[in-house]
Amino acid sequence: MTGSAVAGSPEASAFPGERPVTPEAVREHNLNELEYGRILELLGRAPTMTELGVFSALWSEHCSYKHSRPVLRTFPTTGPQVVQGPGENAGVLRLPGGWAVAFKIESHNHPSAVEPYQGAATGVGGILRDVFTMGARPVALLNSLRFGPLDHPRNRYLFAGVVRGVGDYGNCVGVPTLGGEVAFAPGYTGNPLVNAMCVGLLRESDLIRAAAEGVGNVLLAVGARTGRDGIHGASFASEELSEKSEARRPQVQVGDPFTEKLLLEASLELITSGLIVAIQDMGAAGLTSSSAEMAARGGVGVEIDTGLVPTREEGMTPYEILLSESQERMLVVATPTRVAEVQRVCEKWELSATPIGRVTDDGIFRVKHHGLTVAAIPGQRLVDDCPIYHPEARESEEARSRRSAVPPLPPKVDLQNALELLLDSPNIASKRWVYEQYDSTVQASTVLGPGGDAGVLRVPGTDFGLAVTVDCNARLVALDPYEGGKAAVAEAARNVACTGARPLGITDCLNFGNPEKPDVFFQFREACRGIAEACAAFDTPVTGGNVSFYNESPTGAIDPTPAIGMVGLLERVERRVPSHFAAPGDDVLILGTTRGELGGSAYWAEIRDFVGGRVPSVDLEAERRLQEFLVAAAGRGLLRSAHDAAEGGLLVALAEAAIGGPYAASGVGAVLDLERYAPRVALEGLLYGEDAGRVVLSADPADGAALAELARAHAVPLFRAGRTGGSALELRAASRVLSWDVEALRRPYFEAIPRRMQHADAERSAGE
Amino acid sequence: MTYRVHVRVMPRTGLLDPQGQAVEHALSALGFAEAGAVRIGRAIQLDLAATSRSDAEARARQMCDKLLANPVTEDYLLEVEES
Amino acid sequence: MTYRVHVRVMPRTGLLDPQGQAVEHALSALGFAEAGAVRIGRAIQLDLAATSRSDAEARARQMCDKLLANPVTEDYLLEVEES
Amino acid sequence: MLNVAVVRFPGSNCDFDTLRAAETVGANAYVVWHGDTDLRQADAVILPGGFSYGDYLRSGAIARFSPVMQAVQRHAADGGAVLGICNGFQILCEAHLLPGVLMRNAGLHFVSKPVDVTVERTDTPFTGDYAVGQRLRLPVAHGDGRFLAAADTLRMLEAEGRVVLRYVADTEGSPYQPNPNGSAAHIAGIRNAGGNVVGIMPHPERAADPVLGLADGRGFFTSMAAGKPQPSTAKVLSR
Ligand SMILES: Nc1ncnc2c1ncn2[C@@H]1O[C@H](COP(=O)(O)OP(=O)(O)O)[C@@H](O)[C@H]1O
Ligand SMILES: [Mg+2]
Repeated sequence: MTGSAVAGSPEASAFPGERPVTPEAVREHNLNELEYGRILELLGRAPTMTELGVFSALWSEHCSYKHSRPVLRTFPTTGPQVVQGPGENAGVLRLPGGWAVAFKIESHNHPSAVEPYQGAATGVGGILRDVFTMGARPVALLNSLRFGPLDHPRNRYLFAGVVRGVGDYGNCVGVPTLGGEVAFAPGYTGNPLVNAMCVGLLRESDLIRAAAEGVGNVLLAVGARTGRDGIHGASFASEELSEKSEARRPQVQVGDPFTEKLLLEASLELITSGLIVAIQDMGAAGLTSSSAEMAARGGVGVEIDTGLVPTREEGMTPYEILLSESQERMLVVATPTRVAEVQRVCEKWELSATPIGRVTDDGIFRVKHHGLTVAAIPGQRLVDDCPIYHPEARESEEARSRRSAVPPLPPKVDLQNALELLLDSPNIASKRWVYEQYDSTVQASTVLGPGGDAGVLRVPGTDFGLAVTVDCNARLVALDPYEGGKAAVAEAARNVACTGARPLGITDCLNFGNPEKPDVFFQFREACRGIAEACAAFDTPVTGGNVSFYNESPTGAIDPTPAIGMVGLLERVERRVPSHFAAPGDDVLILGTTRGELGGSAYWAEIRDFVGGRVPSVDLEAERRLQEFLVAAAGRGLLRSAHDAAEGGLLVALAEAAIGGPYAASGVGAVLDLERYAPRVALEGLLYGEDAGRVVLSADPADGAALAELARAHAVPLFRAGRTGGSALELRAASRVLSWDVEALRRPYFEAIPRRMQHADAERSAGE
Repeated sequence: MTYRVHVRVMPRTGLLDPQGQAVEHALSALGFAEAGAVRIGRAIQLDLAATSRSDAEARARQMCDKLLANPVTEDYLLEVEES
Repeated sequence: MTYRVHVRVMPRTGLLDPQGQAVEHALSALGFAEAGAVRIGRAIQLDLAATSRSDAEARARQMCDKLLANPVTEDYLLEVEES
Repeated sequence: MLNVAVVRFPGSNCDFDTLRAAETVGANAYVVWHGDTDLRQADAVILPGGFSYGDYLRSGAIARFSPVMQAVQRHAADGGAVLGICNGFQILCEAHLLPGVLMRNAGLHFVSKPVDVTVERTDTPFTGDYAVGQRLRLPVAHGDGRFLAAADTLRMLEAEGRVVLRYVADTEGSPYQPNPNGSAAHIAGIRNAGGNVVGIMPHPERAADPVLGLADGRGFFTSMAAGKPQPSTAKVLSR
């Protein structure tokens, strides 16, 4: 336990007109008895209302990680490629030639449940700021989304609003969205997930950390004015959604991407010109967390006069100013001699930069309002001394029994017709309806846009590029959190490697229910164990991330959804490998081992109405060899296409490769013979099983020998299944011939989501 | 009877209105410095068959509550005229 | 004196208004089949310092002509009230 | 060397891309700030894509009043080459350098995808390196791209041959539809009467490098650099 040092803190006064601090007020601030006791001990007196607000924000789950920190410590976070691990606004990995990549993912689930458009938009705004405050120029956005099923109008409304919000914000700022994922399952009805990821590029020498330093240095508020919006956002993010959340509605934050773009340019100019000491986004818990955290990192105190903060409305109290979550604001630290220059740069970008405080030597987080001290808290303890909890973890009986269950019902349709039904399910169907609303080509560096396994962008002026993806199959995590956690990392790494890129590191967004429930905490702990093991095996350290607990609604907890955002390095970007068959006459090859495992599969879910069974186990060593093979084969230019088998299994992967990219004039068929492939596996499992570690390749037949040799060297099973060509996907297996007209597959695949979303924008209330 | 309904849907006071802000700046740059407090919302106009003006208004109100205005971020104002 | 100006900027009649159409469709799906001829435009509200109501109106009209409405596709309607 | 001024408005976000594309054809490309009034001997001016002033009110409506636009007006009046790409096209319409308006997409959503267009005029400073009827694949990314003008204006544009780019008509029954926004007569780009001012919705600067998979847009920049076929009223670009 920290903080046994001298208790006690300088005096602070109540702000005139402020409520007294009563037990009820303490409860309303989501602070329990233990926590309030800690506050009394740490201050040596009762807190003022302003101070209570400050503690409530910083000791919320969102800021303090009080239920997750011990588990997060088990993640591997180091490696020669790591420039900046967890703890800063974003993680940073080293690239060739003095370049580095900063990236981070962040959730905005609860705001999006209340107001999908603004919730999603401000989520994108926040993650952009996290990246450009590191000195990195944002070059890619991704998003990971979950909603309840689309047959429910409210879910359609949320989905439509979120996608529009994500798009409008990123499009306006001018950062391409290169990928993401969307899935639909009943558990997300009432509690959608909106996770936004941003990737930025910087010169390693320009990296700036958010640590306030230098006693006497000046704190400046840069950007938008402070309004009453979002007050209590951080603690809002840390409670279950309920009727009561409705009452919090007026606190919705409104995004202004135009100001964000100006802030981005101004911030990068301030950083690269060396004018400032530190910079941080006023994100969750606004001015409070940004200033307290910057001070704690720098081992100094700060003094702020809230009376100097430019506000949007008259008469805002220090409490409101400290906790406001108005968007598009930055806190900047500069030496006194540079303040005027900082202001000049901001003015050029039509932004105001207002001195609001200074760095002090007494370690106190002090807030004044026109001279009256309204808060004075030992700064380090404010940030560090929130109690840490070790909740009980116990898997529920129900979860265990689901794993050993088998489908009670026969298939709805036969093996032949199941494919079309799967391609028509929104979870598998093309997400073109989504990513067409996102500008994916601005910045003129998009080498592979959305629609394939991972997005690829070039780094201008160099030979290399980056592959980016975000993945999680929550059904697997729900059934087996440990294997599901491993699988999420493995899928992300496989997606990156399919483009020819070497996986470098991850950021994670851990979306779970209420951690005080033992079965939820079990899911959390086990999923993290799986993630940690997979990251260690792949040498892809965790560079940061986000924990979002309390994703529950009146209908229960969500499926545990640890979204894994990954970045990979493509040494020669022109060697990038697309996901779809390129031309007729190529060899079709299957990489990996097929056991036909249907536990947790989309086939069982969609065709047999059953979510359960033992999920496929991920062989991390085999996965790693597979990735290395892909990177080597792509580097030698041996691959025409590579696509991993994920949801829907081998057959869906083959169909997707044949269907072609979202704007191909037509697909490319194939004639395949699987008679001698995995002969002991039943046809159902062969076609639709979801064993990990499998990839469908196409290659010039002339490269067949070289590929076979390379596969032997990497000890990766490689099976030559046939040739591309014709207008059908034709498959011989188990003494049967199955055949699908590729055109007939394209239609359900591309139309599934647009058909369901025809009039969704207007459906807000229909389902309420 | 047919009524014409005019609805003004405005961003709720206290919420940021970036659009209004930008237009206010532009107006002042164009020499209209005397304009302030600019807010921008949606104007919706529709025709409505109803038995009476009060009936028309009640229906229009329902439409606003259910669809035309976002109760989380917007307020609305109705006007009904005979047409 | 300060005046409050309300401007309604509407798509010119005859022009396709896909947004209005979408809302009309949604209204009818929600059971408001009696609503028709839905048009959607912009509502702009601003405060204006002026010496008289007619002066305020004249200035507001200039703002509309110059910036607030696009003469190619939009018509506007002004209301001025004392505030 | 050809001087190319790329105008940066607050909220422009294709300025860097446009600059880079112009540089790859050997132009001396530089940024001109929206508040400047000097185009610095520009031979050609490009208004890049983005969201000037957030596209608040109407796309291009506020940017049109930037001080730099007076210089652009003069440059255009003197017959100088002007290209507006996406938001730049919207600004040119709002500034009445080109007729018509760009309205909200008929589908009401922002649309980002590659589209197929045909080149209809090669006698502009930006299309001389293409052939009439040549089919290009270029990315679009816009929410307000539905070109619209009064009926007589549309007739005039057709009669005077001022449509520069047209979306390839929808492929019947295909899930992929080239006209992304429902614009009148599938118009994707037009020019002024003098032929020196061109506005287009697609983004050639995002399709000017083979590594990006699309390189059909490069011709806009090579044409500009070559100063090739000149409309009769335009001044000859210095080389
Ligand atoms: N929310 C989204 N935003 C952007 N692109 C998306 C989104 N959802 C899916 N995509 C894109 O659609 C393609 C298919 O995604 P997904 O179904 O997750 O495939 P996979 O299982 O191969 O990862 C990918 O290229 C992905 O980037
Ligand atoms: Mg994926």
